[in-house]
Amino acid sequence: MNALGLVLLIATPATPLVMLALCGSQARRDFLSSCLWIAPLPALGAALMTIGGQSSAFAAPAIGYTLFIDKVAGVLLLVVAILWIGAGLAAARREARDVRFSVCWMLTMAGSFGVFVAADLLTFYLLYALVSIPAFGLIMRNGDAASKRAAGVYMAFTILGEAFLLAAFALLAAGEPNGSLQIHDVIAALPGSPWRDGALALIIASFGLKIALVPMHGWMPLTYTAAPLPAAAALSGAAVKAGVIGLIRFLPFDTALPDWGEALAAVGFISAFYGVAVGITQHNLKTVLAYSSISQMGVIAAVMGMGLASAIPGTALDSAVYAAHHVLVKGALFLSIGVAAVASQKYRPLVMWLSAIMALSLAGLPMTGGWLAKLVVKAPLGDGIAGTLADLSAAATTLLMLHFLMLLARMAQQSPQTKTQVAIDASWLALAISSVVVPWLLYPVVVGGLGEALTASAIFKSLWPVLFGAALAYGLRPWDHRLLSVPEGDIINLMEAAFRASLRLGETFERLDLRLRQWPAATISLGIIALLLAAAARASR
Amino acid sequence: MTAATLAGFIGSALVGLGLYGLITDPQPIRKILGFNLIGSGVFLLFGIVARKGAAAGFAADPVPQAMVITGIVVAFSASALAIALVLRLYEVAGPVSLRSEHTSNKAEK
Amino acid sequence: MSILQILDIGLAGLVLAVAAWTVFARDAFAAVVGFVAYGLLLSLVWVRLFAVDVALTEAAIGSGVTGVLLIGAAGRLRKLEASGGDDELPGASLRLFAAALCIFVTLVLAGVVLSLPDPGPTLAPEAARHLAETGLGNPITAVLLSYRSFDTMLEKVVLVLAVVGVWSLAADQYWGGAAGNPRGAEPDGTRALLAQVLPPLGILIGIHMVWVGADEPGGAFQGGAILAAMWMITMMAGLTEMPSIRSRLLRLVLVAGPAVFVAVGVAGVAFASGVFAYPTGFAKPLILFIEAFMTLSIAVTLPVLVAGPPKRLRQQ
Amino acid sequence: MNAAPIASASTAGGSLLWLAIILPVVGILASLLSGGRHAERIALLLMPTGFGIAIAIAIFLWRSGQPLVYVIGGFNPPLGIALRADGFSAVMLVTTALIVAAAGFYARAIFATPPGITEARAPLTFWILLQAIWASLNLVFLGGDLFNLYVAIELLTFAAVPLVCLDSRAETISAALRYLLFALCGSVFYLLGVALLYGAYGTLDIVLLSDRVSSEPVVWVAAGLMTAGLLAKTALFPLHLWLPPAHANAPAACSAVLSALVVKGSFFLIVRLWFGVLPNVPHEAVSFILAALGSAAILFGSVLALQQERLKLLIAYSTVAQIGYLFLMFPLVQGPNLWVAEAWSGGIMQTLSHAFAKAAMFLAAGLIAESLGHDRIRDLRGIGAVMPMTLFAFGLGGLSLMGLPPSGGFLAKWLLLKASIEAGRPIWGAVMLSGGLLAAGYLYRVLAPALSSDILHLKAPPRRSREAVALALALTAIALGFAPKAFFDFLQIGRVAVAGGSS
Repeated sequence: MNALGLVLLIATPATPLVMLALCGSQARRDFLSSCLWIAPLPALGAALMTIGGQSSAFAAPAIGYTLFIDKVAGVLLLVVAILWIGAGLAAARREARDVRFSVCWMLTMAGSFGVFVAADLLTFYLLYALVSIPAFGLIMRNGDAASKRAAGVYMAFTILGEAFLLAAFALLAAGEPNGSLQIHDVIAALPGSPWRDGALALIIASFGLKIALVPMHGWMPLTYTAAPLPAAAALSGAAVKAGVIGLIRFLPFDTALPDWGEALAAVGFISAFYGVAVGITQHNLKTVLAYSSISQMGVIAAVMGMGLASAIPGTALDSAVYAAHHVLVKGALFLSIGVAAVASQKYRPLVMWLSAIMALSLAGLPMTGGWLAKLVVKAPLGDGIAGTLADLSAAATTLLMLHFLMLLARMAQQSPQTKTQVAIDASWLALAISSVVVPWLLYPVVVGGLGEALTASAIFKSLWPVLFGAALAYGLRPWDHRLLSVPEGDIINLMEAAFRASLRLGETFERLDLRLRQWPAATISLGIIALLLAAAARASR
Repeated sequence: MTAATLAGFIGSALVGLGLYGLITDPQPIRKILGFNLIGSGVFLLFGIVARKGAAAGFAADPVPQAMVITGIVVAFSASALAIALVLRLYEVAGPVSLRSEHTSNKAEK
Repeated sequence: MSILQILDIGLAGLVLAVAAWTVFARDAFAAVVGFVAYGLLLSLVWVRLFAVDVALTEAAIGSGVTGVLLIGAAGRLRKLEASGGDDELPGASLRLFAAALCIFVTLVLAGVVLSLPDPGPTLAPEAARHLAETGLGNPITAVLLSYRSFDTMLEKVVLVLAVVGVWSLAADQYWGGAAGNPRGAEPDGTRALLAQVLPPLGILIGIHMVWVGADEPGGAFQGGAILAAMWMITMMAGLTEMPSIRSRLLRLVLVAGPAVFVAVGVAGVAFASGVFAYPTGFAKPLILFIEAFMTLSIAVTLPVLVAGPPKRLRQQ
Repeated sequence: MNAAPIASASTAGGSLLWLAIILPVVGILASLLSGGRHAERIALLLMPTGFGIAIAIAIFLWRSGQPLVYVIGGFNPPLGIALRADGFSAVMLVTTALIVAAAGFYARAIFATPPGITEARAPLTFWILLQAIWASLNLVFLGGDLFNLYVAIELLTFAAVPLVCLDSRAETISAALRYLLFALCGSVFYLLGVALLYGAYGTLDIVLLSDRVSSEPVVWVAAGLMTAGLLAKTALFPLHLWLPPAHANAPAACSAVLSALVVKGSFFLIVRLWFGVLPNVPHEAVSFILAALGSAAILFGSVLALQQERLKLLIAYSTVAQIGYLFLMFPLVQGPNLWVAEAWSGGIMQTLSHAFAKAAMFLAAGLIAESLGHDRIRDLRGIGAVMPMTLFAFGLGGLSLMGLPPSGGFLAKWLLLKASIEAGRPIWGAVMLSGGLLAAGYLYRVLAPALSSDILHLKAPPRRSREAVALALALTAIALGFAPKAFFDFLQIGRVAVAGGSS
């Protein structure tokens, strides 16, 4: 550890907050918008140092906040920082005029970086709340009824997730015999903890909610559809990874837990296919990408589940690399929607081709970043049923991505011819190119040589799911418009109805309260409580 | 039965009576009476405690007696404030009782 | 069973009967009158408990001044009640339940009280042991003004707060005015005569009570209450009237008791062993000094509380 | 059992204890005597001094690590009265000094004597009674004698009630009357218990009593009566009839003090009773009842807060709910277990953070009501754009209520949650978590529309300094979330080990 590493580590989550504080006064509003893309730079630096072999730790014992960064976090932090820069550039022009938006952006960013470097439970919880809650303001940006609804639903899920997580952390902390709150210690103690199962259930529930595992996925399509594009890019690419790092950090991969692992994998695969199944019925580009995120996050959950089931070494890093690929691609694809809508005739092929590469990269098209990512998770998934399911999910993703590309092409053709917006173009282009390049740069450093993966048979093996998916897409074309029309967020509508029904309980409570607050009732309660307490004191012996 | 035991009974019964009045009487002034009855019952209990503590040539323990004197003055102050509130309430709002909730939850300014 | 015991039981029955009357009487005014009678009977019970100081306090304040306060209020409320109101009793089942609860509470209390040790633990010997230090003869005065003088001082502050609270219920336009009827509003022969004869006597008795309170039953509370009663009588007769609440003198008298108490108490830091301690040998004179001011304050505070918030602007 | 040595002699720094009480008492008397504008000046002058005394007490306590004691008049208990300060009292003293001063500073705009008038009713009453609340709370936190504490809670009631109806509207007078009568019921129950304890043990000194009491009928009945009486004054569900109308209709500065501090006074005494007077009386079942009532309070208060249409009523019902949290510490603070210290710290942290957060929220709500002329929640759309600082203060307070980090409310919840798990009673932890969810619900009802981009016109913009007061209180609630370990050590000073189940 050296001084620079330490400074960068602290600066990673602190820079957005400090910059925000500096912009406190109205006069520096313009500065605030450039902060959107400057603030991620220390995180980028810290990530690069870590990937280069440097790990850092920081502790502020007086207030109990501790940070550390390792390779797993470094990989994710690197791409997340790049995405925040790109999305920040995209947001700086238009969205940042709204101060509330910029403030929420900076807070979400601080949390998004922070969760990767938090070393203890309380720091993690704080930063996790930061990446989750202020995002409300990003979703609300448009201010219409749909975004209000989406923001409300998002908030409900987020707060529920926070409650689950707090309970999980309390169980983790209680299970650590020495009173340490370091994530490292509590997870080491977890397999032997009396509250192991409760803690694992709550961890999976809270982070599963964040990465939108079925059936806790309904908020995601609503949210991404309602948010402005740069916000959707940042949320889908970066903020969601808080859930991924959560699972990576808090699942005890060193101990084989077959039941929990297989359960998680099952939920993961269900999500992977469910996301595609509903996604292909959607006609809004943002919604389609949101369902693709549900599907991709399902695959990551499946990878971690299989790793957990048999304590496969390296699962954490493998999942991180897989997730890292999703960060840039998904972020850039969201921005593609905006770019394609305004791209002039001249640029349209570029937009379409780059988008196609990124989309199929998600499906694991050979020689793309997604292909590398899928190579990495081969180990945890194995060749058994999980491996087959993973291949099938790649095929399904191909199907969904072709659906997306078709919609994108259709939109680009229908959109009126206007001049391109340069800012969007540049940031999008940079992001898109890095989504292609970065995995290739990262792979040799983090994983090692490609060697046998580059043989023809291996490449074909990874190609068939894509071909199969493409064939499927072709086959399904005639039914394109006859598919069921599923409302975005599917089961969220049922949940909302149930929630509204439960609100009626409040009136019952109100009537009861009015009765209890009558004078005779209250004084009688006083007498009864006195006697009850006396009786209880007697009974306590 | 000594006077102290008897006073203990009276005290307990006064608390019960006062409590009943406090619970059921709808008029605020009657509630104040009920409160005073409970209060005097409690003071009587202090009284028998004092009486049982007769020692050192004193017919009763002086400490609880002093407490009762303090308590009587406090109870008087409480009654005075409560009466003033009742009268002011009548002035402002006309006859009211505490039984019905005076302001509904949804009342708006 | 001795005669005394029979009398005791008779007295107990009477007290309870009158107490029940105050709870169950139909008319609020009748209930209040019952309460005054109840207070007087209760002071007899206190005498039987050998607590003469308490009996005097109960008669003077618990029954007397509280009685004037309640009767006055009940009278005014009776005038207003003609306009109606929702004074219905709660339902029969609720009353039955309340009655059962109250009887149960009574039984529990009685059971516990009877189980108290007899002779019980006592601080009487402790109080007696330190009595010489105070130079007083009445241990209750010693408790009130020496051992636990902190309580007594704070209780004086309670009175001050009650005055502030009562005054705060004035209508804004009458702030600075006075409570009660203006002088001479209700000329009344007998009252006026009574008001001329009684006060000199009462003042003497009151002062005497404070003075002997050092050694015998009596003290600032009882004496102050008698002085207060005298003032109230002259006010009712229209001979004197409530001063304006903004009167500097009135306020000075109101706070004099607690202020002197605090001042002497704090002076204990410099001149004695600590706060609220008296210098050796000076305890009695200092206590009498405090009591004098306390009496004055009580004599004014009680009528001010009875009179209620200012209701008119005082003619200058 | 009784680990702490029984201190019955005045300790170093003990003189500060009586000073903390006498100073505001002198202020009350001087204010009444000099009247008019002087009352305000005296109050505002004494507040920094009082804060200094509270801090000094904390410093002495921290240095010695033992409770501070002062024996009044040189008469040792049981005959005399002692004042004692432990860690809990010290933090409450400081909190009280801060919040009272904040409320006073905030109220200067409303309770200034109008020019051209020598004295006005509401200002004089307010400034005197604010000092009275301060004096009586200090006495509550320091009193070492149960009868002395009776006088303290009566003082507190007398100070609090008239503040409710300073504006002389029928509904506030009715609320004040209910409050007074119910509080008087509570005090008389408390006094009844005091009589029984004296009859049984011949002393009312807390430390002496704790040595003498044993688990026997008179103690059960006395404890039941005293606890119930204090619960009535704390407005724990279902004894909350008086709280919503009183707290919601009082002037904002008064509501802040009432909700933040006054209900905590009687809560403090319940803690004193069970952990100071009765540490050797097992009370698992009692704790269970208290925690069950607390849970019901959380559920009821929160759901009713969700139903309210007025902002101040919403906050008042939120107080009903938050009071419930305080009682969840009872089943966890028993026995010689490791988690006891955590639960104790958590309970105190909840008391403190709620005090600051709630005071901030009431002050902010008061500013909103003044600037808009109403406090209907449905008409608050866009308030965030026109009163950002006020809404920020409100939101930060809400953050602490929800138990989100970083805030004192979060730390309190975390400690209590952890203790509930370690104690093998996760049910109380679950209650806390669901309470947090409901709190998020009712705060969302206010914050989401407030943050919308609708255009709202103010009748008059709020004064910056008053907004700053609300914000400062809210920031304090947040800052508590960064409390270092030393702070929790401080809270343990003077805590008595409590008998009870080792399960």
